[in-house]
Amino acid sequence: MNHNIDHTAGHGTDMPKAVKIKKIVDENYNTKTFFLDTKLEAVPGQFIMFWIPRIGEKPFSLSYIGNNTAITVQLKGKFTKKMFELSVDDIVGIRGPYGNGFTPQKNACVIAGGCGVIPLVPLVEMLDKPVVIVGAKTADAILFKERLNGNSKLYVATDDGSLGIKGFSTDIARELLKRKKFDVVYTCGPEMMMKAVFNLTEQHNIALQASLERFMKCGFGVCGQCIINGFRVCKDGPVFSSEQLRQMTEFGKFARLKNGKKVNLKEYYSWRS
Amino acid sequence: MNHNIDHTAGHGTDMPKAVKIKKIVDENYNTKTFFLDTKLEAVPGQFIMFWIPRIGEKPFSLSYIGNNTAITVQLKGKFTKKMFELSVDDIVGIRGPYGNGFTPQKNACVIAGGCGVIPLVPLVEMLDKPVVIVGAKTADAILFKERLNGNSKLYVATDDGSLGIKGFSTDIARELLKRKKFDVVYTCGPEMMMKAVFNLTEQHNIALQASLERFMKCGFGVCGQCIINGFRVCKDGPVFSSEQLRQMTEFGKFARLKNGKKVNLKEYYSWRS
Amino acid sequence: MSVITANLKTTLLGTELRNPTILAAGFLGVSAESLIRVYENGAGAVTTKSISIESRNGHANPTVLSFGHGLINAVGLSNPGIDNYIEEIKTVKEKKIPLILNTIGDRNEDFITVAKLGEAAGVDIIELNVSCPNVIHKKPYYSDPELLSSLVRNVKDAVSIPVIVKLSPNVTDIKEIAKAVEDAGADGISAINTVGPGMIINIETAKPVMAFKKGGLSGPAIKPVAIRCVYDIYETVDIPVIGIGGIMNGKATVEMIMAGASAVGIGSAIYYRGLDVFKKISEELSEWMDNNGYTSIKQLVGAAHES
Amino acid sequence: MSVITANLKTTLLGTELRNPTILAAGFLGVSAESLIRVYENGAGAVTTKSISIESRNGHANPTVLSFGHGLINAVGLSNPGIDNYIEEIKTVKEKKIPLILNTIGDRNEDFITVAKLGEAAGVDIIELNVSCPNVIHKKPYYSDPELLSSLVRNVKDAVSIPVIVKLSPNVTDIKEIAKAVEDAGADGISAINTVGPGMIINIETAKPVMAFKKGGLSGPAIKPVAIRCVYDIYETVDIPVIGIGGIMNGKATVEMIMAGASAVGIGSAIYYRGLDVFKKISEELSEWMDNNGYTSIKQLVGAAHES
Ligand SMILES: Cc1cc2nc3c(=O)[nH]c(=O)nc-3n(C[C@H](O)[C@H](O)[C@H](O)COP(=O)(O)OP(=O)(O)OC[C@H]3O[C@@H](n4cnc5c(N)ncnc54)[C@H](O)[C@@H]3O)c2cc1C
Ligand SMILES: Cc1cc2nc3c(=O)[nH]c(=O)nc-3n(C[C@H](O)[C@H](O)[C@H](O)COP(=O)(O)OP(=O)(O)OC[C@H]3O[C@@H](n4cnc5c(N)ncnc54)[C@H](O)[C@@H]3O)c2cc1C
Ligand SMILES: Cc1cc2nc3c(=O)[nH]c(=O)nc-3n(C[C@H](O)[C@H](O)[C@H](O)COP(=O)(O)O)c2cc1C
Ligand SMILES: Cc1cc2nc3c(=O)[nH]c(=O)nc-3n(C[C@H](O)[C@H](O)[C@H](O)COP(=O)(O)O)c2cc1C
Ligand code: FES
Ligand code: FES
Repeated sequence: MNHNIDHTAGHGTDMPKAVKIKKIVDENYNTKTFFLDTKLEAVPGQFIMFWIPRIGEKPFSLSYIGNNTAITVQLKGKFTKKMFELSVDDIVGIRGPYGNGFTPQKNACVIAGGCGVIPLVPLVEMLDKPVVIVGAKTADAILFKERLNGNSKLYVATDDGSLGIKGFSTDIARELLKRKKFDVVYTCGPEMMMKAVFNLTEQHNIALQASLERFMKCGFGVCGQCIINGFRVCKDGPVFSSEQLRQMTEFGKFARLKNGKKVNLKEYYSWRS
Repeated sequence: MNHNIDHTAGHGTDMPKAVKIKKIVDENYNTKTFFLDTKLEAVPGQFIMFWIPRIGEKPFSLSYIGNNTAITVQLKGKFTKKMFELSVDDIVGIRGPYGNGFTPQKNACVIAGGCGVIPLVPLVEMLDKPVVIVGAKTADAILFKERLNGNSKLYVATDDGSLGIKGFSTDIARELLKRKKFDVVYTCGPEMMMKAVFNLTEQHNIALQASLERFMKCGFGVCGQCIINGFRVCKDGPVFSSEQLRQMTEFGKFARLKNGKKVNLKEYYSWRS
Repeated sequence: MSVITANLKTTLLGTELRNPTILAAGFLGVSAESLIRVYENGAGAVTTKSISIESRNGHANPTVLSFGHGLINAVGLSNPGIDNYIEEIKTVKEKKIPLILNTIGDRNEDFITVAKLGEAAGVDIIELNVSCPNVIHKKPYYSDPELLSSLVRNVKDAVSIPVIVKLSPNVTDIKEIAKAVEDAGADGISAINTVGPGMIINIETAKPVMAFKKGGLSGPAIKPVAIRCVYDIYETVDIPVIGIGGIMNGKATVEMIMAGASAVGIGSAIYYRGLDVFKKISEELSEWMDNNGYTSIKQLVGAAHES
Repeated sequence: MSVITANLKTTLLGTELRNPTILAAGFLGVSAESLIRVYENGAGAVTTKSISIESRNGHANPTVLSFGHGLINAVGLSNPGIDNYIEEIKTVKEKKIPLILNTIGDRNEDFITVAKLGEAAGVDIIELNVSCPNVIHKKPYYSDPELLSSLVRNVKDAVSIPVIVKLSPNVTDIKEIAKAVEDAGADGISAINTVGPGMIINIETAKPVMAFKKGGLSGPAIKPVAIRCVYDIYETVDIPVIGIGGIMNGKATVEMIMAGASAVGIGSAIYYRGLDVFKKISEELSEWMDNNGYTSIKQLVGAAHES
């Protein structure tokens, strides 16, 4: 028996760890960032499971990594509503970080849609002068403009033209990829948008890293809830390569409800509301 | 989760580990040494629990440590009889090493009685020119004469005078301690002999390290079976200091049967026969 | 080492398995492709999640956590219902993968319906998961030998493929249950389902962590209980046993088979050692058998029992 | 940190404890001096080994092993019999150490005799260990509420010191048992005894390792089961509960008390953290309470239950 280690703790403890909410920042009308009183070793694209006692637990990407640990949350439904009722000093539980995260590479283009920008900001900050394309409904809805502007060339698209071009981020990407050769594209956003980005990168023969989303339970690859074709989003992803995406007949088409039933994305998104 | 360690093994596994008997040496008419196909990190005076499947499990001191791992066993009763029926290549189970062992010091006198020599030989080999006194019934019964002779000055006492002086090892010790100042005395043997040695070292104000014996169950300090006064022979011992021995009103007087009943040493020794 | 390479092939109730490792129910059993991936990673057979007639949403999150010595789960038997699952079964069977359909229900008829549809879709074996507490009678199936016997008899009458019953360790006398199950005509037994249940309380918030508060324990912590149950069952019945619970490596597999299992179910090990744990365990098993002079699984089955 | 230092004092059935850690039965309980040493190492109270009328030798070795996630034991309730143990009790009580006498028997009368002699010798509390399987009726006490009720009533009639019952987790419904015990007049409940039993097979020799083949599990592996049992019992009865099972540190102590325990039993932690684990746990408990704004044990008891 080695007396230097804690023999009683066991291994691989994936249990919500209590953390205090240190600071809450309103990013816009429906988005808040929760800074947590903890330090996690993580890479951009990884996520944590965020637990509110007796309420529930859901996955959220890390929006700040390093000296700060934070998640940024868009108000969508039941659980995020409860999150928005949380105050500084409240105690919640987190476990993780989980998933693989993005692999930073040179000469990159980052394409974000809506709250898909969240896992991408820490990546952008880490990349060497990437080109960043952000799309959102309105100028207000664009998250982390300053952080994105820092070391990258930033293109913006809004549905209403209130900032940047009027249109989708994919409209900008389509033009840009014609003119400029990138070694890698990173994307996160609505799945239909990512599907469009995938079609573009396939056409231009560029490596893609896309961060997918599915309803999760365990978060560590055993329950099978988050499956997309044979891949576990929580463990094999959430970031997938072009090669993996090619094998995913369900990508952009189907997802599974909490009971495991395979439905089209529209039904999947409406189920929880 | 750290993927470099075995997350499934758990900690502090004290379970008989299968080992092959590599060699069996007849030391004398009623004593055999069992060399085991394993390497243990151990110090002289530590013991292992030796398991024969479906037969039982008992503690035995290591008689060889380092490149060889061996125990040396005197035929006494039911369990040692079964041990004597074992052959080379048989598989048995061992766990340990357990207990504290001796602390080697300079200018030492080692006093052994009968099979008490067993845990003391590896110690003698480690000490710097110790004086060794061995007592046994007959010349035949003296174990490990060569190993003891190696780097030490050896005195022998036999009950019948067939080797060395006729008398007890304590007779030699009594004379020697008068003439020569030692910094430490090590002893193992029949408890009455050790009690006599303790009286001598107390009289001469010399630090004693005595290896005691009690019936054991767990071997790692939880069950309380091997208790002598407040001390656990398996965990706090088997080697005890003069200071500890002074607190032991039961030393040389009482021991506990398997059911925990405190009896005098005579009844204790006759219980198992 | 030795030049012989042990043969891991084994036959379970007429189904040939390339090795004795079986994916346990509730792990990655949501989709056909996920079951196929497990098979590609070395499993000898795979088990579906527990399937009922109607779809079930299961419990709220957290549903699956790990506590350092195993997993704790209260997934709540979420499943899409047999009608939505038929396609998954067919897709798995197109690949000729040995498949066990794990079934749940509130009444005998529920199990029968699911089992019949499963049989028609091509599954090899029906597993009755009777550890589900919501049943018509007050007493749950798993601890009531009579209730259980009637269930087994009814399902056996309804299908012609083998039927096995998955037992809970959380009973006073598992031998009594095993005997009842055999007498009622079951073709095999799988054991064990999760232990406890257990509970974890987060002390900073003074709240149970699982949404359902309690959850069953699996993984390394429960292996000794699983070994004992399988040992007891093997002493009591003659039908084959699938040994499940805390199997993490080749040696644990040997231990379980020596206790009396004809094949082993593996679940939580995926958490500790990855999806390819089936391949790893098969290799470890084969290596151990080579080094210890065993050439077939049969030689190991029940070897720890006094002859 | 905070300047307040939490008060660990607590009262258990009229006995004042300096802290809520109690040595669990079967650990180091062979001799008075060994119990005294445990007390000197920080325990709030100590429990004897299980004592019967006649002496018992218990099972052959191996009797106590560790399997990596806890201990497994089949000591077999070895003890010198109450007559030989009276001296030990008196020696402990001379030091005014809070002492629980754990009793076993085959019939109600056995428990009564031991309890009365213990009371006369000065013990503070009688604990009935009913997990012992050898009893007059076919069904053991621990799983039969009626048998258990009669035992509790009989012992309560015979002694005037508090009587608590130690429950086994290996039953289908521990709430039912707890209720029966309370209704019969027990003053408290301790839970849990060991889980399983379990079995370990040495695969190289194909033999169960324990001489008794099976053994009960304790230590970290069983904590979630213990927490759940205490939580369930607390929901069911109003008498105080001693929470036992897998308590390794201050945080686990908090968890157990929040589940509903008024004090905690500690055994296997001695293996993992040494004899002074009682001191260590008390310090950790006190520090945690300070940091989290609790000033007394009472505030923690049952805190995890919905109000
Ligand atoms: C790996 C991963 C990382 C994630 N990171 C973040 C993050 O950084 N920030 C964040 O806000 N959320 C993130 N999510 C999504 C998050 O976990 C929740 O699913 C989401 O917040 C909705 O929760 P809810 O309970 O409030 O809404 P629900 O009550 O579940 O749903 C309400 C409405 O929102 C819509 N909706 C729900 N989830 C999604 C979705 N994922 N995409 C599109 N529409 C949806 C539904 O159509 C529904 O109408 C992530 C998910 C995954 C799997
Ligand atoms: C820490 C420790 C180290 C030990 N090291 C060794 C060792 O290196 N070699 C070795 O041979 N034994 C050693 N022993 C003793 C050993 O564990 C057994 O107790 C002993 O071998 C007798 O076992 P048995 O079952 O054959 O005899 P039993 O059936 O138990 O007894 C048979 C007869 O032997 C006598 N007897 C039994 N044990 C002892 C004893 N310890 N001292 C004196 N008489 C006794 C009894 O009086 C009885 O008449 C050690 C014990 C301890 C606690
Ligand atoms: C997350 C999870 C889900 C489970 N779901 C089911 C299930 O649906 N049906 C079932 O019979 N057993 C289920 N079980 C029990 C397992 O099949 C298995 O009996 C148990 O986990 C012990 O094996 P293990 O230690 O290898 O995990 C589940 C276990 C876990 C951990
Ligand atoms: C070696 C050993 C001996 C035990 N002996 C007894 C006993 O005699 N009577 C009893 O009621 N419980 C006995 N138990 C059970 C413990 O008192 C306790 O309930 C169990 O070990 C769980 O607590 P832990 O995890 O802190 O060890 C024993 C446990 C062990 C490991
Ligand atoms: S959430 Fe369980 S496998 Fe991904
Ligand atoms: S043998 Fe168990 S305490 Fe020493």
